[in-house]
Amino acid sequence: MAVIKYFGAIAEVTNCNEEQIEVSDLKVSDCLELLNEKYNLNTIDVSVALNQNLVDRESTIKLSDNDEIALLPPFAGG
Amino acid sequence: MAVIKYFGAIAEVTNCNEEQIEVSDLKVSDCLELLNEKYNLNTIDVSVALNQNLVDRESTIKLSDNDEIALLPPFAGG
Amino acid sequence: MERYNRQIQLPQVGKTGQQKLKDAKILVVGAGGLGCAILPYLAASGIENIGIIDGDTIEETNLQRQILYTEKAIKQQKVVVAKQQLKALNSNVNIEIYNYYLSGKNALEIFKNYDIIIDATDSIQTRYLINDACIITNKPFVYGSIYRFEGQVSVFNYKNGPTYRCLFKNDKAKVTNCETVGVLGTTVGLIGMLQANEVIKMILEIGDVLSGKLLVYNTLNNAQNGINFKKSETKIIDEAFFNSEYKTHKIEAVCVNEAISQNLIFIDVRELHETPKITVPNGVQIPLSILETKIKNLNKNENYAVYCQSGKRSIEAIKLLKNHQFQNVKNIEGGVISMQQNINNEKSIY
Amino acid sequence: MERYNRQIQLPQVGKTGQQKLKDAKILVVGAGGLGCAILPYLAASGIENIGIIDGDTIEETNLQRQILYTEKAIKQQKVVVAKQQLKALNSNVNIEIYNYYLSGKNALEIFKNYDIIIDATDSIQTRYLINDACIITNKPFVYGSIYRFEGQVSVFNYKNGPTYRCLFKNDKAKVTNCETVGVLGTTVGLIGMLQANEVIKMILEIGDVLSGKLLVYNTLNNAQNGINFKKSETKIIDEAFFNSEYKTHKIEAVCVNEAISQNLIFIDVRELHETPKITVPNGVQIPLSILETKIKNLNKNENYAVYCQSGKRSIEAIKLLKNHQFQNVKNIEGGVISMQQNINNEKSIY
Repeated sequence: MAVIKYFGAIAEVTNCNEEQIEVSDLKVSDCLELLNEKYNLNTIDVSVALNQNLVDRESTIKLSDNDEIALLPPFAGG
Repeated sequence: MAVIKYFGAIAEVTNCNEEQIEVSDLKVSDCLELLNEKYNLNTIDVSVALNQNLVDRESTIKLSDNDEIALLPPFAGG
Repeated sequence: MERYNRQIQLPQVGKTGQQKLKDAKILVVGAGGLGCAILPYLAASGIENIGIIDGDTIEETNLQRQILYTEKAIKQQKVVVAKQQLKALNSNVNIEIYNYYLSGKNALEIFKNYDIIIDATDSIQTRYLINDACIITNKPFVYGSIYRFEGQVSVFNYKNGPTYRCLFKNDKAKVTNCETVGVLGTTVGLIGMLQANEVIKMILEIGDVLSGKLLVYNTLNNAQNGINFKKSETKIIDEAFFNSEYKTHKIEAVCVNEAISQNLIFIDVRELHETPKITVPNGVQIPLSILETKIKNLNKNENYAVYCQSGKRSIEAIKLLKNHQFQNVKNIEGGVISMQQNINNEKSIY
Repeated sequence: MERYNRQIQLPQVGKTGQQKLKDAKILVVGAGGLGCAILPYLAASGIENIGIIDGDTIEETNLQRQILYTEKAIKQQKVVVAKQQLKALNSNVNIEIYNYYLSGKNALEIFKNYDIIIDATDSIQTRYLINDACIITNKPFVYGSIYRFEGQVSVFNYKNGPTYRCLFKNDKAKVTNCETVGVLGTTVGLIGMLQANEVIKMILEIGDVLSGKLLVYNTLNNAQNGINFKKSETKIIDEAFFNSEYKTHKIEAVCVNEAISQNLIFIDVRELHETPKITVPNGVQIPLSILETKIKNLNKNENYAVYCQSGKRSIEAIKLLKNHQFQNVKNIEGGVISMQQNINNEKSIY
């Protein structure tokens, strides 16, 4: 299981700040695909971090148990 | 090895925000004793946390590798 | 200097540090929620050269979070009132005010006069402009931004470090930066304080500057997350790029709330029968089909925002106007459809 | 209500939440650095009943971080000026000011009128007083405190949750709360914003209140640490305890800077040959050996701070004065020795 953290408008779509998902054998890009399917996030531009480090959305890094993935949209307000 | 975190005036005495120390077989109270000897902290009133939870200074809980101990003095300023 | 005793006492400040604060030149882009939180602390600390750029005026709905402004100051220019207030706090501070919005035309010239640029705006488009102008003029850029109860803070382009483009690569991202999203004053105040703190750390050269690190703070549960990122721009940001991106006569987009706050005159180029009708503070309707014949009724030197139903005919209308030497005509992207979603309660135009 | 649109839009606020803010009654203890950060955001948010208690006047060295005060307001009462400033920001707010210091004699009576008590003081002794008065009157207590570049924030006694005594058990701890420790305005501002945020969360009943959790923020490296703690008071805090702790005629201690800011008259009861000589703004020297014969020269109704070399003879002198019906006489604990360490540059008495 990995922890997925959601921020800003993304967290409003998913309706939670974080959740656990099963990631055995998933690549970062596959994981995003899965989340896109689940929540229809496709339209929103997000940056993605794996264990507190920014990674490419297309990253083929394989996920492991206890990994933490963060979906970060830019914020606009001020 | 455990991580010892220092805050406020304590960090000024130890001259660092945190450090690793060898804790094999140490109780919390022994660990404090050790730090008191090393830095002469005796005079300062501190609260102590083990892994983010406040514990008694006299606690006999045995420390393990990767434990985190925090020494928290009250702050006065405002 | 005696007034600064309480900070000079800090070994990390001292008289040398106080002199650095005195000499520092800081530009705050935006005198809204973040600006109002940041500015008094910069002035109080003895930073004696502060620039403020904002073309906006004070509205009643600003007062809920923009604590530099009093009820009596409603309708006045933000930068003018901000300067008065800051001078009252610390008369030693020189405050340069720019009573207009940051743009590709003025950014480089203004930035050259400062050491650090603070982003206190509420527009992602402006953030790319600030970012790119900071790269060209070699200035660090202190970013702060809010979404409801969350805030982001980072420092870009610090000693040639990563920039906003390394964190958010897509500068055409469709973020709803005009949509009215609610916010509490305390959330804005907190993020502003984190930004002001970065400014002071950079000037004093103390602590760890948030370069290559994005801080995300959630005020509802006090969770703080830090994300590390590396320098990875894919575009070369130089003056040629800057000019083509921000200075050429391509059609500039504006959202309805920006247009209202910039006092643009709206031109509805839809046919007369089209609905829904949109009420704007200052507007005319001239269908595209007859625009060329009516063009003599419009003033070339005025500032316009053009809209149609979906945003296509308005582009045609703008090309026509530009061919007739109109200088400042902007497009409402997405037309009436987007306007209905985005019209900002804050401006109370209904 | 329209002025609050930007927060009413938040689903977590809404019109119901705005009404809660309007009705809330908040007391801010201390109108110094933390108070000046917190107060404008509370007033701006539409909290319409705010109390402020502080007996201090504004000094030039306050301006470096106490951003409610202008240069012109120097020498004026803090609470008076704070009220003027806040009324200008939001004339709807009722502000009750208490132009004196919180004490065992007035705390319970004042606290009864409020829903939430904010600690914006700089004294650990006062924090125990606030804590105990909050327990007796059943009010939550929003704690904030600073040491140089670090700050602590927590909410005590929230819905019968843990209190300050559960976190720091030793109420006789010798913390150097009179010692002048330097501080930056931005550090104070940040901690103040975290406190104000807790207040708003409690009023709106949203998010996770920092009850049973101490937040420690380091502004130099942006590290945030959270420490959990449980209810574990060893003393029963009831009115009997409160009266014996804070109301009986035991000898009250004061530190030199508090004594100066409270405009106490100093009495040096050492013999004339003793050194070092200490310069205080307002003082007399009457050796203990001749005090009784000179007592008629002193005014029973004045407020005094008595000191000797180490703090022992001053206690004897105070007993003598109390026997002669002197009402308000405090002891400088540790005498001249502690005064030399603690005299606050801020007061510039050298």
